Amino acid sequence: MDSESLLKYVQEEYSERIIGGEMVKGVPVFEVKPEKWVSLCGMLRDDSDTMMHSVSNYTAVDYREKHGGFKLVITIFSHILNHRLTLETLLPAKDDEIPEIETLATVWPTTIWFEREHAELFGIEFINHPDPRHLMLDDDWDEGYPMRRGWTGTDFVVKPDK
Amino acid sequence: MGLVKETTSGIYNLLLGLWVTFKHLFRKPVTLQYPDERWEMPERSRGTIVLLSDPETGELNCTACMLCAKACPVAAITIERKKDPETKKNYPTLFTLDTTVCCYCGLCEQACNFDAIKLTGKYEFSVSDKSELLYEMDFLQEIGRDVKYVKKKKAAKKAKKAAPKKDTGEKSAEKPAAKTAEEKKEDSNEEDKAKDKTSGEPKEKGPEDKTE
Amino acid sequence: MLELRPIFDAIGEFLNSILPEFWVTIVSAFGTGAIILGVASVFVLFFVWWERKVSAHMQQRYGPMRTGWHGWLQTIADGVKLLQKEDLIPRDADKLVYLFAPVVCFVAAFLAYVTIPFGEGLIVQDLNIGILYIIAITTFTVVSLLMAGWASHNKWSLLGGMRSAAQIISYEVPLSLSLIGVIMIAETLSMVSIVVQQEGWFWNWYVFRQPLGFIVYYIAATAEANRTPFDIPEAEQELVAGYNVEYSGMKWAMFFFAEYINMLTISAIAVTLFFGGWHAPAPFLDFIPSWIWFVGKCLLSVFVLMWFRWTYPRVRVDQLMAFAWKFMLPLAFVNIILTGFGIYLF
Amino acid sequence: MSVKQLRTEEMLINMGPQHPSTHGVCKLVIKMDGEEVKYIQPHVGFLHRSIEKIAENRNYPQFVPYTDRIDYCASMNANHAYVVAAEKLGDVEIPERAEYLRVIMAELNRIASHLVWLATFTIDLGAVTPFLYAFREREDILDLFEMTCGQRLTYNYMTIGGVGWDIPKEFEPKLRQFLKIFPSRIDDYEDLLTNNPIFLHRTKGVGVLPKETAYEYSVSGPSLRGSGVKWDIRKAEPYSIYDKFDFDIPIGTEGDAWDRYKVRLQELRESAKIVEQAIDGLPGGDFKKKVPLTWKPPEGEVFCRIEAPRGEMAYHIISDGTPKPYRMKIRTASFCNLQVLPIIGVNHMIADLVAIFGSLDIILPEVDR
Repeated sequence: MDSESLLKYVQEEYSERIIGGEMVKGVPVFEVKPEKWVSLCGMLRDDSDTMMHSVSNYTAVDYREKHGGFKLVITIFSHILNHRLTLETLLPAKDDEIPEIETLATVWPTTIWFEREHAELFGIEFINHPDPRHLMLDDDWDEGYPMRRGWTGTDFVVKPDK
Repeated sequence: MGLVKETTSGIYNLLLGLWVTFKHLFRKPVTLQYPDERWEMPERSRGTIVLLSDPETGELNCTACMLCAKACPVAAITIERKKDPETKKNYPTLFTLDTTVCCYCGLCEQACNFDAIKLTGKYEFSVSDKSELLYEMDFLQEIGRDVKYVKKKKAAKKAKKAAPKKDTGEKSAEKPAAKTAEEKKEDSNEEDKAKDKTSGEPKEKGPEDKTE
Repeated sequence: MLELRPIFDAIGEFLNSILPEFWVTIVSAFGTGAIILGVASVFVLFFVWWERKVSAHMQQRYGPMRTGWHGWLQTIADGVKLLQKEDLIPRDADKLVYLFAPVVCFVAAFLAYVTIPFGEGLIVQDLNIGILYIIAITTFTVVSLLMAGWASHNKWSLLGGMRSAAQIISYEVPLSLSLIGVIMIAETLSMVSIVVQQEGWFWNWYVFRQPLGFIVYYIAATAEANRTPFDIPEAEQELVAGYNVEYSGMKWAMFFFAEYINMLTISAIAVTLFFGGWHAPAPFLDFIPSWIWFVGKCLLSVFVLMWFRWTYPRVRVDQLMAFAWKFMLPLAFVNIILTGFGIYLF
Repeated sequence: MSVKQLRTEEMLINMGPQHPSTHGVCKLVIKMDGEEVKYIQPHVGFLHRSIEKIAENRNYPQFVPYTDRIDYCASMNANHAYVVAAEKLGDVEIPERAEYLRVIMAELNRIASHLVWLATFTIDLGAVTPFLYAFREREDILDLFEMTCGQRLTYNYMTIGGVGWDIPKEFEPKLRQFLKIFPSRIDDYEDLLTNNPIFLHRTKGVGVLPKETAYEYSVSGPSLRGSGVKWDIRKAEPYSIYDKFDFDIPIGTEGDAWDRYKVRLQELRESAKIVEQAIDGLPGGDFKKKVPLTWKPPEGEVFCRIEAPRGEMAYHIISDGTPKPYRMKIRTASFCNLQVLPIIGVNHMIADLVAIFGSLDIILPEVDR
């Protein structure tokens, strides 16, 4: 399926689960309701017209200033049909709040490590995560969430501007 | 039958492997005996960073424009500058390169418009004390004296001018380092060594000349 | 000629003339022991250097080049370095066993040289059960490896020790059986007698009457000596270094020494039993001293072992076992049966 | 004591962080029943440098040297992934010569990277000699890189808007000579390994990665193709100018270590083919478009992926209109490929675990970033 028809197809088929969809640089991007996040992903995987077997990338973005929360962005694609799309969801959070969302590990096991990384670096809690340990940081890390904007840790030096 | 086939193909392939290694036994080794033989570093090698000086006056090319310091992704370069009241030109009073953080990316050389900073093919810069890796301006200038380079601007003109001067400068060794922009392929080690010696003397003289 | 036997005879006579018989025995025992030790040490030093050179040139490198001509002093320099190294003993190690493991390994490797004829008459003691003795004594290595693996109190070395026990005991069986063919033809267990029987042209060598036996012996012996492709007890990539992972300095060097000595041992046995021992391939070449022929053949065999090592990957432990029991053992039996038929027919 | 009363115990072993076969600093906590591995848990993060955080504090052109450090065996490809993404973000058109040079360098680096893989894989299996043969050829490629950009490992060659340096004039003859001898060198490797019975026994049927598992865990690159999936981003979503070249995608059938080995060896030949076509068709002209240090891409975000030697490497860059990225996510192949190790590695011997780890071609700085 080409991107245009994929955009239309998902918009029509899953209209109650998404907030909006648009074309960004040739790839369909959908804003998903956080509570429908996991179910939509599961459906896109199982739907024989989309067949989103694989995850290309899974990101968290700190948009607390701009949109008042964290965004999860997942790019999924199909090896067989050779198309991809991006799903976004906004998790509202202010300041030091820790937003929660259901884990995607039940849909694509590869997201286990991605979510472990997001959990420790961004401070997003994934409910029912099968392996909620730290991935990159020490087990006894207590300096907050390094990838959040404006984080300052003991060893962190922003490059001095000259 | 399968076993026989497997065994014969196995034996054949085992012998084939032996033949490959045996063949290599008589080939010439491809490695270098490092301290005795040395790799000739290519022109563009990105090793030790040096500050280049003008071959005629022996002064630094650097105008302390700060472009390199800004381009450096790891903030390894620190520059302080002053303005010469007579010529209205900027010159650096402090130029420090922290090679402990330097990643030899070459962005400073690309940013420089005045042929002041260059990454060279020198690679033996290990020291036993970490503090020695903080290169000061004088040191950077000193190790850059024998570096040949092509002027980005006015290259051809200068090269012609400097060519006759070069010989006299080297022989008399009175005038500081006549290492010109001339691009000659002088590869033999002995010549290089000779140059090191001759350039050694101007090293001390260079700053004196400047102050006078 | 350059035969060494007359020299030793002369020394013996000289000793007999100045000392009582009891003391002659003592002095000659220690003397031969020292000579064997010295000769073997020189061989080991040479093998280590040679292996480095062979591997280097097979890989288009130079190998050691800096100490002496083409680095021939490198092994000695390494030995001096190993002597100077701090001798570490792990805190939880079983100290006594830990200390004795390299000694046992070392001694077991050397004891085999009692019955190896280095040349015409150059043998410490021509035992009438020579082959049996060698088979018995070389198996001792496994005890030392197991001791080392167990006593180090390290999981990796324990795995290595266990592997070596399983491996060496398994390969002992086809190894012993492969030699039976030779014994059946020669009708003796004495090493000297077997060599004497192979006199004359090279087609008298037993390798031409026992090709299968030789192949089985050589493969099994490679496994016995822990050489690649059968070096699983010390597989660096899997077990870090296996049984000797906790050893350092001279203790480690003793294991190393024993490994290279074993390489010479298996080559010497192969030469003695299958390649006519000290005999020249043709009678007219007899003017070259017998010990040179023996050493030359041994070196060739050692080179082949090195060649194997720098060509092949390592087999897996279960495949190694399966190979021993399912392939080598039947082959050894087939060899015995064929030999029996051969003797019956001719 | 009867056999039933014999007590066996599983042994817990830390494999790494200092273990010769974990290719860097990866720790595998394994439970072993005798020689058999019953449970694997990878621990990563020993090399975590938070390059994504660094990216938020650097200008776009300044970040290129950091991409070198993500995958030090294939820095060119890491460069390529970043500059392609950044150019897509800022709609930068680059000269055609630069595209060709990029492809040449990227494919040469793919060869070099696969050679490093071949070297370490064979050494994992206990064969030392192919290691040095592979490094001998890699050395030739590194010489080419060094004469072009001055470095042998961290190239910083591709810049936003083109490439940093044009190739020197001695580059082409040397490259052609390399391409001439390279196929015979691959034949040498094949003679040494491919049908060697010991090698076959060590790799056939070891670490079988079924297609479905590969999909679920987003395995990419040669490891995926070894499982019989014809998926290569160079063909599926052609970036740069890969649609101009003629090459095949080798695939395996079983998905075992031997198939992954075969696929990579075949890719060596395919990459050499691409380099040959690219050097033949190399156009003249400019090689670089000046992009200032304070280059500001328009606000927006971009996700761009390329086929790196280890699989899919992708950059997700979010720009807020300033000279520094707002957020940069780097998706690396090893990060996903390593996740599959606990699945396909269990119920194998420890020696097989080493072989499987080697055959997946994990590189740790890429996992940790």
